[in-house]
Amino acid sequence: MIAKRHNPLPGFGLTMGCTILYLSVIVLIPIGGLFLRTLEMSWADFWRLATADRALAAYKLTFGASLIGASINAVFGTIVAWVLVRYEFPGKRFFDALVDFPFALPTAVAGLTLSNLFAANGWLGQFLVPMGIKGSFTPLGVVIALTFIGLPFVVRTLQPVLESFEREVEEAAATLGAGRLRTFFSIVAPTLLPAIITGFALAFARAIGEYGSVIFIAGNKPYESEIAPLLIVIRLEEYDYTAAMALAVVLLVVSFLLLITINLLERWASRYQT
Amino acid sequence: MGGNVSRMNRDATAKSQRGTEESPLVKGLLVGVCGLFLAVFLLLPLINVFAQALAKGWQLYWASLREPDSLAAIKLTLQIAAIVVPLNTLFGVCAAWAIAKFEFRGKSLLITLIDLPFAVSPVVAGLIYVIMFGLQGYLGPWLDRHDIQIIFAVPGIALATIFVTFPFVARELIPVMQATGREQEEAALTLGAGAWRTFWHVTLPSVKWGLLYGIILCNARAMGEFGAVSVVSGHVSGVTNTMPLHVEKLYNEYQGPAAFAVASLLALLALVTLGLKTLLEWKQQREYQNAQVSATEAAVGRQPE
Amino acid sequence: MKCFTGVNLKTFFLVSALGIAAASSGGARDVTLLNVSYDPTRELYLEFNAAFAKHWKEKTGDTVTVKQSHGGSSKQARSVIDGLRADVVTLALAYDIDAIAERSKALPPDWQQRLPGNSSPYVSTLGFLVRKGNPKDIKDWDDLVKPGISVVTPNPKTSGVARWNYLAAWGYALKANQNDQKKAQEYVAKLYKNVPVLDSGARGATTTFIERGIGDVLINWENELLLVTRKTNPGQFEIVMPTVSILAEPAVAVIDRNVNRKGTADVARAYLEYLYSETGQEIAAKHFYRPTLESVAAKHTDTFPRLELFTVAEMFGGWQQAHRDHFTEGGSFDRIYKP
Amino acid sequence: MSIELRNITKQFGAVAAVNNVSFSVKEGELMALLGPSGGGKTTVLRMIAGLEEPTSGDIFIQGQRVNDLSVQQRNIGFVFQNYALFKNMNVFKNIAFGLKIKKWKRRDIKARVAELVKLLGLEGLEKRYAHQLSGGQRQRVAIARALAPKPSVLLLDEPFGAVDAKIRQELREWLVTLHHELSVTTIFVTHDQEEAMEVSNRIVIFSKGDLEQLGTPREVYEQPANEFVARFVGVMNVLEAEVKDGVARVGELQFAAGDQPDGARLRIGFRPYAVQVSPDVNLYPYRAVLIRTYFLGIMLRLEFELGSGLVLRSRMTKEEYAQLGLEDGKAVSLQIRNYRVLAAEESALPPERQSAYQPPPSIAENI
Repeated sequence: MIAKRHNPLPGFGLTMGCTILYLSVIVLIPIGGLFLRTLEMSWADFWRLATADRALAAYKLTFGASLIGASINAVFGTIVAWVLVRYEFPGKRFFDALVDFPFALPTAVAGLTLSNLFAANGWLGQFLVPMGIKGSFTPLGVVIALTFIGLPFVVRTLQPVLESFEREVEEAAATLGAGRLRTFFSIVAPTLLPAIITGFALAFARAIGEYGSVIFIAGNKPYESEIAPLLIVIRLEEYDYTAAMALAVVLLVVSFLLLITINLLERWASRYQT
Repeated sequence: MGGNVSRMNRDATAKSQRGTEESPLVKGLLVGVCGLFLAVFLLLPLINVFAQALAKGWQLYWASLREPDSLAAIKLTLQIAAIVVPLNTLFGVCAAWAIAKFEFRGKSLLITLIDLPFAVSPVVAGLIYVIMFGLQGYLGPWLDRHDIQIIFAVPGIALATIFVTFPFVARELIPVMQATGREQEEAALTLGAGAWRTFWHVTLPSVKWGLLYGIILCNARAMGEFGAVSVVSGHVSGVTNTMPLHVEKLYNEYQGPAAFAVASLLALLALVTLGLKTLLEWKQQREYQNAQVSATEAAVGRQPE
Repeated sequence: MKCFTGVNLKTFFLVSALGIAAASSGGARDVTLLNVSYDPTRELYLEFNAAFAKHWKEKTGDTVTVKQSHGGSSKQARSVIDGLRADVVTLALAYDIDAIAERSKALPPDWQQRLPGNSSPYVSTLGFLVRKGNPKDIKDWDDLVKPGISVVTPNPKTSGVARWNYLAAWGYALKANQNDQKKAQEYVAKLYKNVPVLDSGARGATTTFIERGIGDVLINWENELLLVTRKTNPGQFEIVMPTVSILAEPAVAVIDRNVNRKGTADVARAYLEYLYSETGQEIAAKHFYRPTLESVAAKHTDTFPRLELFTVAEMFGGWQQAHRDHFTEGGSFDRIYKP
Repeated sequence: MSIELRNITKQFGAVAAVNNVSFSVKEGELMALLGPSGGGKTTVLRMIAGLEEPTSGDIFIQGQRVNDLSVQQRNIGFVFQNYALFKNMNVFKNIAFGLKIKKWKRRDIKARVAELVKLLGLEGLEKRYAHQLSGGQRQRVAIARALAPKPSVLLLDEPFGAVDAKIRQELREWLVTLHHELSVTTIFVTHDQEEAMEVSNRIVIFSKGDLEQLGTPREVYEQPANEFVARFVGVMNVLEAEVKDGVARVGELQFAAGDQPDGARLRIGFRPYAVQVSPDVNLYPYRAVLIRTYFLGIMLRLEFELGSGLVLRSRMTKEEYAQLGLEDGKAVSLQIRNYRVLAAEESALPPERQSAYQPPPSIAENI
């Protein structure tokens, strides 16, 4: 990697060298190790392990619950971002700061308190469980945990976009006779959509890998409430390294593809910028 | 990701916006939905941690925290953060400098690679170190012969934590450094300042809030990491149990209130993180506004001729 | 066996004494041991470690600190295989220690012959915990498969005790149906239909049952149940012992490679041997493990009722075989537990 | 009357952005709202549009009181300073938006958009998005969009603020032509006095929320109502003089002070064009040296230093400069032909006074 064009600033070689070195030691070589180890098994073996019934069930839950969690966040995150940017109400600054809470709270603590809240004798569970809504130890618990950890992504992606959204554009629509709903759907929503989708993708990506909060609240039953990262841990505990690695490779590839998608989304989101 | 949210336009919304505002009913409904959603998903879990921690009284609370294993876990967690945060900060500054101030081939690939730990499951992060350094892994036998312990010891926990918190500082700094551009540094160079001096006196002050912000997030995550550390820790009480692992251990030992007591410390850490973050944003905003005011004053001061 | 142990100890004491004499000017050593154990033994080893430290101090003048690591039995074994430097392992299953021996070669395959009673200093069995007054009237294994009964047991894929539970149920069904494997499988399948949560460990299952109020019956170690009814939650639960159950033989071993490296071989061995001493056995009994030393066991017959116990070896042909048949991918558990 | 404002006041919190303002705009008129930024002119425009609600007072559009009508109902065209084009729509869809809202038939929409595209010279750009247009093109799309639904009034907020100087001049001329063709009642906001004077029929001048003066460009220039208007419209030199023996003096300059007592301080204001210069050092009462000349294109700006060290600024055309044979360092005589004694308060402005000496017939009027 060589700096294109002449650039008078110093330190490119040094900083780039450090970056590549650090990146290699911490990320690239260990991940490379995983792939190398996976290459030791045959393709058929890999395929068998990566698509075993139990693994498929785990993917289904992981991706399904992540998808639902991210969708909930897309809807409510949009409302939250809208309310926080547009309206004044008491406690607004507090709620605004609180949005980052899932970023800051260790996932184990999140899982602990969420499972406690939704358990039959918890603050919410005591009302919900008699209604048949079992939050703890069910796939629903997985959705709850993944919604919690993904919550900041949509809000924080959308907020700056909404804040920099020119009010004049909405006013222009109003002077042309458009009502609020019409303005929202034909002018505002299309502008916000890329940010919402990006936030959704970020929440989704985060949810797929999530472990700490989920294992406390999910029942961890195979085929039912067992997420893919947990299955990796279980395979490890069964001394089944190859199966664990096969699953890990699947998750890694998915993560990488998601990252690329997110980068493309961000580029797409800025397509109307000059 | 993470997002340094600007609050610059807030004042603009203070004006009345007749004709482009929702009816009070819709407004109230949206605020209500937002409030309810945040209360159920954020506020209740937070309060619950403290309520459960103190459910059996302050005495038990203090006793759980003063237990030697808890103290050891707190110490280890601080120790890990003290190793991880400076290293990732240093790296973050290096990466941000190279990426923000220079153009080169493969830049977007590099950024994607830096982002990778955000998306990789912590469990996979732990696993790759087991494969690298475990006795059944690549370097394990060699390390074992030379009596070097990586996993199931502090270095392994630190490595796993570094991996997971790796992008925070870099990702916060890159956009800030890109936004400030190169002119300031070039100006300093033309004035004869050396590279180090330029960085220290010109670059760093202009990105200090972004840097601090990244450090705070990195620290919060480093102290709270569970999945990756769980895989490489070995769970030796008083030796390789970090606070989150200790929470799990206590929880599994029927010591609910004690588990929540340690958890409450972590929740407190989260609150402090949020507080600092809000403070930083406020400071940044104030600095920005001051700059705006003096700019307007300068503009107003100019008489039209 | 006993004799061998005794000789060993004597020799050892002699060597230690010489060592102390030689190093008398230098003062006593500080030794740290790491005991990698499984979930329900926390309280047991907390007390036993203190007793052993006192004993060792008196005998040799050295100060021993024993660090503990607890977790699911297999998870713990995996850590040792991957390099966790345990001096001794005290796990739920001989199978887990076999795995260590096989995969890391850190101890010889015949490790189980090195200590008395197949390296099981204390044994246990399984029982049922029910809520106060036994509202669902649970008496024996047959009651667990009745419709509407909710049974809490951990995940056999991850938890040692869960495998014991599984094999106990299977073994009961074999006995009740004249060794008909098909009928046994039907019974176990029915039982697991009644399981709402599969926790990953023994402790998690107990927490689920007690703290979260899930389930009508908890199947768990006898010691775990006694701990609940006598110590942590007295008066809220009752123990029901089935007529037939399995003899659980937790196993202990010194990890040769680690102790040789650290120079702790002697103290590690003495540590495990002390489990067989009267003090060790008393502590085990106090923490509701069935002592193997007859003299101690006799004193605790009211805590540990006699019941028909079968072993894994006689019913399933040993752990390796049992694991292959039931818990590997595609084993009986996978066949029955597939929604 | 197309638009009428009666006693309009707008408070933002404790601050009065617009203070008891009344004026009216005639049908087909092109009116400029002029003033420094923060003067309240944009707020007035937004109140007419219905984007802001007046705190008190009434607004009439074509005789109808519109205070209670929402923006959507007022049928006005509004062009925003930054154009506020819909970024997610192309030029065609931007222009058609208002027509779609009004449920025009598709054929009619097509025809109307085509008409506007032609009128505004946007042919071939229909499929482009805002980020693919130049500043001037965006401006014209914004105007086309505002005009499409045939509004009763067209309101433009700083329409030329965001384009560069050269295009601004073209756009001004083009706006005048357009207005001439459509003769729709138009109000535009500007802080550029030259722009206001060049484009509009009449000018309303605002300062700090107050209406300072309303009049034709010539009226506000020649008969400013107060010092603010005088200084804002055109350029004014202001000197501070002290009265002694009925004469106000600053350096060697003297001005009749009327009945002001000795020791009173007066402020004297005059336009740069009011300074008359002659190469004949004896023609006018004051001696001075030309110390510096600035070329501003067709006009020149000159600085004269009097014997006392006082520096006066003047303006003249290139022809005049040549005719007088001026160059830096040349000694001249000068006088201030027209001046005003400024009141201590920036309120009422007394009429202009003339000096005793009359210009020689050879030198042209140079206002």
